[in-house]
Amino acid sequence: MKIKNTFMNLIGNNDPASKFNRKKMLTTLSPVIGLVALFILASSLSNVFLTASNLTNVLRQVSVLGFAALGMTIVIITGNIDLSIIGNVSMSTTLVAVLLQNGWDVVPMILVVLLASSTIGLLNGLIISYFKIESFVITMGMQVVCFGLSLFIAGGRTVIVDNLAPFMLNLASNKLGMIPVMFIILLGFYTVFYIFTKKTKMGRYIYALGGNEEVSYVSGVNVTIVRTTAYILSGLMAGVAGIFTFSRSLCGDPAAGSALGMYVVAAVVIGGTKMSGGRGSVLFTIIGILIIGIINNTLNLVGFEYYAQQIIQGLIIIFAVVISSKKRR
Amino acid sequence: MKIKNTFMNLIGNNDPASKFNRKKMLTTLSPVIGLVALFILASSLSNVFLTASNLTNVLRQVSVLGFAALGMTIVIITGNIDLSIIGNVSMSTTLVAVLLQNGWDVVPMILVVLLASSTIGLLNGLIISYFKIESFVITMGMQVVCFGLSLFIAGGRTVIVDNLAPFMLNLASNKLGMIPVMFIILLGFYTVFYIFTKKTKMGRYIYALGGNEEVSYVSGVNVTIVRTTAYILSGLMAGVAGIFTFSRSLCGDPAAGSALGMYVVAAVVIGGTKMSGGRGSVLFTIIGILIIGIINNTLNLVGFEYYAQQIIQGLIIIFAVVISSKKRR
Amino acid sequence: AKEAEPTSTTGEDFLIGISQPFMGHPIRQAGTVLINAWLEEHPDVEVMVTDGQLNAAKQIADIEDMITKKVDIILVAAHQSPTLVGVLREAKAAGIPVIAFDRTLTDPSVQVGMVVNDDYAAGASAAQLLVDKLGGKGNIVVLQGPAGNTTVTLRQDGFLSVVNKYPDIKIVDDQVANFQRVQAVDVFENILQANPDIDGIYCHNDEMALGCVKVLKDAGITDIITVGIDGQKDALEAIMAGDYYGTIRKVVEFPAALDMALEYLKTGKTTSMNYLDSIPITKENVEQYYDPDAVF
Amino acid sequence: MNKPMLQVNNITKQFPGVKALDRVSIDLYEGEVLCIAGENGAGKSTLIKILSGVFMLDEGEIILNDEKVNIKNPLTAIELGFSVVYQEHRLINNLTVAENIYFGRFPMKRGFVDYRKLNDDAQQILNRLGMNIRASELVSSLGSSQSQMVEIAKALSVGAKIMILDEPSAAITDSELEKLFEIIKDLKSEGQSFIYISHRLKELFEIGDRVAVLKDGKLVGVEKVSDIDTKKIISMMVGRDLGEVYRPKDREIKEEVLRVENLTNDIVHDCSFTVRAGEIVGFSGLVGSGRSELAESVFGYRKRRAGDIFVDGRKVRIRTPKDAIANGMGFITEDRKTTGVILNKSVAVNTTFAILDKLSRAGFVNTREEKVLVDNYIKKLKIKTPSDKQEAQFLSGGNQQKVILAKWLLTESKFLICDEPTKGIDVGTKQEFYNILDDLARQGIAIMLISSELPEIVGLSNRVYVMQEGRIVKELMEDEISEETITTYSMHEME
Ligand SMILES: Nc1ncnc2c1ncn2[C@@H]1O[C@H](COP(=O)(O)OP(=O)(O)OP(=O)(O)O)[C@@H](O)[C@H]1O
Ligand SMILES: Nc1ncnc2c1ncn2[C@@H]1O[C@H](COP(=O)(O)OP(=O)(O)OP(=O)(O)O)[C@@H](O)[C@H]1O
Ligand SMILES: [Mg+2]
Ligand SMILES: [Mg+2]
Repeated sequence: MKIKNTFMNLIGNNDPASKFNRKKMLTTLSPVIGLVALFILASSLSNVFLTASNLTNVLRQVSVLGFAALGMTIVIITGNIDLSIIGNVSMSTTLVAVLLQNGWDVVPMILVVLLASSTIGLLNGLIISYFKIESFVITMGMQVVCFGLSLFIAGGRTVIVDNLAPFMLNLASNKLGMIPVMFIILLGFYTVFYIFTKKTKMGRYIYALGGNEEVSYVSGVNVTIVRTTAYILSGLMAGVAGIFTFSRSLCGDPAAGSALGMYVVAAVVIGGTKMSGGRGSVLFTIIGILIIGIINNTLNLVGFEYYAQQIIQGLIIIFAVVISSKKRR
Repeated sequence: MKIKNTFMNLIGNNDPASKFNRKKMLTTLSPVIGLVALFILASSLSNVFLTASNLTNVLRQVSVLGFAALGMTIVIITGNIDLSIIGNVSMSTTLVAVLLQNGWDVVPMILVVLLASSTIGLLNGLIISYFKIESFVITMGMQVVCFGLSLFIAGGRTVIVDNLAPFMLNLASNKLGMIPVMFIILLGFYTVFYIFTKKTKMGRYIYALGGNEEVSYVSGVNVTIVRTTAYILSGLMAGVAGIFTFSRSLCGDPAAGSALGMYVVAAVVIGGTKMSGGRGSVLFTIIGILIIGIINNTLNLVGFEYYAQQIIQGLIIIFAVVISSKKRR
Repeated sequence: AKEAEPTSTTGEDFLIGISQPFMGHPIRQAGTVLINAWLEEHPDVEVMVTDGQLNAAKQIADIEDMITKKVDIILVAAHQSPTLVGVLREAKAAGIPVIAFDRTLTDPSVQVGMVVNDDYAAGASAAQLLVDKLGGKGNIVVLQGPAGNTTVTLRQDGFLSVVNKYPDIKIVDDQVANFQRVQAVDVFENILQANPDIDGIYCHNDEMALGCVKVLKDAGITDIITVGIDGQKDALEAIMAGDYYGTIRKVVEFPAALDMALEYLKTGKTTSMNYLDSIPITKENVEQYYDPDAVF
Repeated sequence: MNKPMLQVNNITKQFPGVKALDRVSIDLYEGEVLCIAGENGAGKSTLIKILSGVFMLDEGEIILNDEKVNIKNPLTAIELGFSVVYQEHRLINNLTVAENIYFGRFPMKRGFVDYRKLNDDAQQILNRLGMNIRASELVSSLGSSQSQMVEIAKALSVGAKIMILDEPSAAITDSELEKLFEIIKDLKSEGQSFIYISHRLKELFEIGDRVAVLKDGKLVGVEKVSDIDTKKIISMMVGRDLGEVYRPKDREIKEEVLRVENLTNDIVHDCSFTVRAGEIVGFSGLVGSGRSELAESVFGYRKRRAGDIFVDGRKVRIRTPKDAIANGMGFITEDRKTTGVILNKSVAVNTTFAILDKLSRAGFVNTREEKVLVDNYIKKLKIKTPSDKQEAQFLSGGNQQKVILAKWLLTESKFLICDEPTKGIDVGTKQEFYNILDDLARQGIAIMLISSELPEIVGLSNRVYVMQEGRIVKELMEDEISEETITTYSMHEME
């Protein structure tokens, strides 16, 4: 009972007694069930899948996506969307490369990158709040702006860095046992954000904004600040994702973010967060990124024809979303 | 006065007497104002812009986008989104090429292509309605599936057609005076869809679905049929867009649709249709596609640096959306 | 950039349209640098450069815009060659000459000249380089560029035309990494899991090859031969360092293409219709091609 | 009571096409309950929203404790000491009851929300209101009356100097209201002031000190409650006398139209009942007794686990509202916003939405015919709107409700379910609606009437079913129906 309670708390339900919750638990758990099913499928399709080194691989590969999806989850919980993330990741990646190339130290470099990426978030939040427009096209426009900026920063080419500090050199490859350090850092971020969204005042306002903006407003909450906070966090995470993207390839590719493409939103929704806002949990986004990571890993391991890979990937995403949703009526 | 009345009817407002409507007219008209402003800007930036041949160009360049955006408008009015369109356009384009290559006549080819593209819409509609899930990720997954299918159909490479029927050969280049026939066909489609959405029962249901799905359901409307109709129409228009994409390049590029990318949604929103559903008009999407077409055309004519082009393009999209929205509170 | 007069009135001022398929690749940026340098020396010429953003429709529109702007000549590197047939015929009909650079055109009748790299030959050379090093047998992996892309098709076909002649060469995996280094890292890590006994890698470009090289280095694997195409500067550096086996040199078509254009505009003729050579570069000859100040 | 704490001077508010308030001046004294009455669209909610910072006033001034204040947004209003229960439901569905009650004022401990204190405090308020729900429950699992009570709890918990209640009693029953009034009286004696809006005039006399009457945006007058009676208020509101509200019930009751047997699901248990042609059957019970859920289950809007439905003696399959409508049913739903009106569609579109089949030829809507029908109902139900093209969201709450009535009356169903049909509707229109219902019954329509307003049930019903916790516990025949009997059976403890 104690364990169940803790679990129910984890999934954001503080009321374990009621009948509704068993049903709710099941629907909240469905992403986990999907993950397990995919896990079994993957191991039966490829005997390499379950090897330790492959699993390490998967964890490393999902990390960048994980940072981006964390920010996206926060924004989606507010009932908005942030398509600028992938542009922002590109911009941050090239900025990392250019700063390092120009001999900056790691710490000031990180600070400047995060400042720049958060500024993009700040702008998103302010424009959307001030003009009261839908976030989709605004952040889409911002994505294009960011791509332009990253081409500008990189001077149109992949930026190569000559004398890399060991810290940056090993950031992606370091491991703690079998677990990549990147992934541990990712889990750290998720934990902090989880506590932030569930236990702090601002976190609750973020949920409330997605639930009913009007009520937040008439209850005296400054919705502009809440929304902008969410976007700043999302920008910040795009910056972190950019730093790790750099650490994976050790160069600044101005199109780096486009590899994330649609996976960011897909991971969030597969994790059970509703795009209509107000519902979901950052923790479950981890499930979402793992599902996506395993799909891509397995498709590579099994080595289907490329067109078949696309078809299978699309179908599995559809399937995963279907599983992680429940009937409303 | 007569003219004004007709106009008010056009934008769906039959009550010119009240003061309220003048304000409403202004906000509805803001995309038009945006278009005019852009027009003036473009002609001042480039003396070529206002030449007849350039305007013909722009009309031809926006047509494919126009077909895709028409379908998207209908879906967005229902409060959903259809990201599969760009995959569907790719699929349709390659299908046109492969069928013609295999010696099919134009009419049966068109029928089969439209059938295939509508089937994608049908599947979208049914999956979303049956499982009651958000359309974003489902249609995103379907986009990937369609892209896989188009690679499959094309055999992974651009399909070249040897002996093209004159009809297909001239479809894109034919003109009526200065107006490309493509664009006239586009206007025809917009007119039909405008009448359909504004005057028919199903059109009302489509708007109502976006306004409040529960009310539709309680009032005895089969919401599955309404939503699926919208998606079938969207798929159909993707097929038409595919046929015209082929006619523009006369070969089947399996990635053809990706050119539309984010422009489809942007055009719809710039035209004033709200992504929250229930509001907007297909007619104004024409303004949206023209704005996008003029931006791209002018950027080429003026010849900024490529990175500046991206930045400017993103900023103008943001600006256009800001203009075409109004403050809610 | 300032706008030029639509037509040259004095017969001295020229406007050259350059239709690039994409600007986000190092070779395109190198082109820009070389174009700008050339323009310094030719004050009577202006250029209109467009960015096809990796999509066919955008490139068609770009060329249409060049036609309406009445450029004097069009230089084009096709994103998807077949898609440009129609619009280039229109250019021809409008009296605008066309020169192909970097990539061949599907319908050569529209062009007055070309300065292109032969992607088919590059693929074949890369294959030969790899096969020779492997002694005609072994397991190889291929990383492709974006599916459906013409360059990809040619580099793949050229490659297969050689490899298919060697029955002991086995392609154990063939995946898409979209010409991107970051994606190649992910994809190749996975491939390496499933195929521990790889002998060689063929990548459609250096960017992806360098991604693979990084993965191999991280994994401490030294006995896998990596081959790519392009010969960009950091690829040559990796070859010198011994991390990367070899690549096929791709030549930036500028200023050659511009010279040819100007020649045509002034004389109505072009002197040569040449393929640039596909030269293999390995540790043996890398010094010869490495230039620390190169733009590419 | 010498100096008013709040003075509203000459306030004017213009909406496009409507002058919602026209130079209105009202005072509020410390420790008093000021009631505001007026027809639908008279401007009551607009006045409140100006005080609470949702709308900005066009002209006039607000003076609070001798100081002119500029209430530019809800936060200012809250800081100035206003707390409001709005007419439309305003809760955040995805948060818990406790979080909603203390929204914007969470108790904190070491930088984090102190959930223990939050839940305990909220539970105390709920208990004080006699509400049988847990503070940690999600609001989305509440019925609409329960969430209304939570809103009241939220406003009460603020302990604001001025509490404004805009139709808090719509769709809650007398026993809950009693609790609310007790609390108001307590707080009043501590010096708190109230502005109270209701269309149930009886309440004004129970709780109010003074009554202000608005008509068409103008103040008609302010009277001490002790100086006037219902009749006077009505004539101030409507401008004329209404006469008898309810007609005699001598309807001719014919064959059975609807029979429900053993209907069961998560909320409703084993319910059986019948409704006959020409009969109005009332359903009564406390908040949460499951009346709405029963209606929804009959109509196919809510899933049934067991039970049969017979229409005209034939067993029918009803799985969706569409099936119900095909079998001649109509359903005036309880919740305006979620199942009632399409807020961003016009009055006309909303009104004819359920009869588009009849109104179209070859798929095209006959707009000429539509306009005739809509205008007719705008007149008949006195829907206050600048035109039939006005979007529903710009109508006052009561006028939205009238649109819903019109929509379902137009369907000419042979069996009509009315769930709180007069919620938020002014007395004049209520009477008109009662007459329409009576006419329908006399034409042989069978009517199921759910209402929390007991006089309505008593005044209209031929029979009454009383519900408790999802079960029908008593059927009252016409001669047994009275407010006392209904209350007794609603409250009676089941063993
Ligand atoms: N946002 C708005 N835009 C336009 N008109 C409005 C708006 N809000 C209210 N109105 C109009 O102002 C008038 C007064 O509305 P208000 O909501 O104050 O009425 P009310 O007295 O509260 O009525 P009810 O008893 O029905 O709640 C109505 O005619 C209404 O149509
Ligand atoms: N959407 C829902 N999900 C879960 N439970 C619900 C839902 N709606 C209502 N309930 C439960 O159903 C019961 C009855 O709800 P409700 O208050 O609507 O009853 P009612 O008799 O119709 O009363 P009223 O008409 O006064 O609202 C309550 O216990 C409530 O918690
Ligand atoms: Mg009101
Ligand atoms: Mg009810």
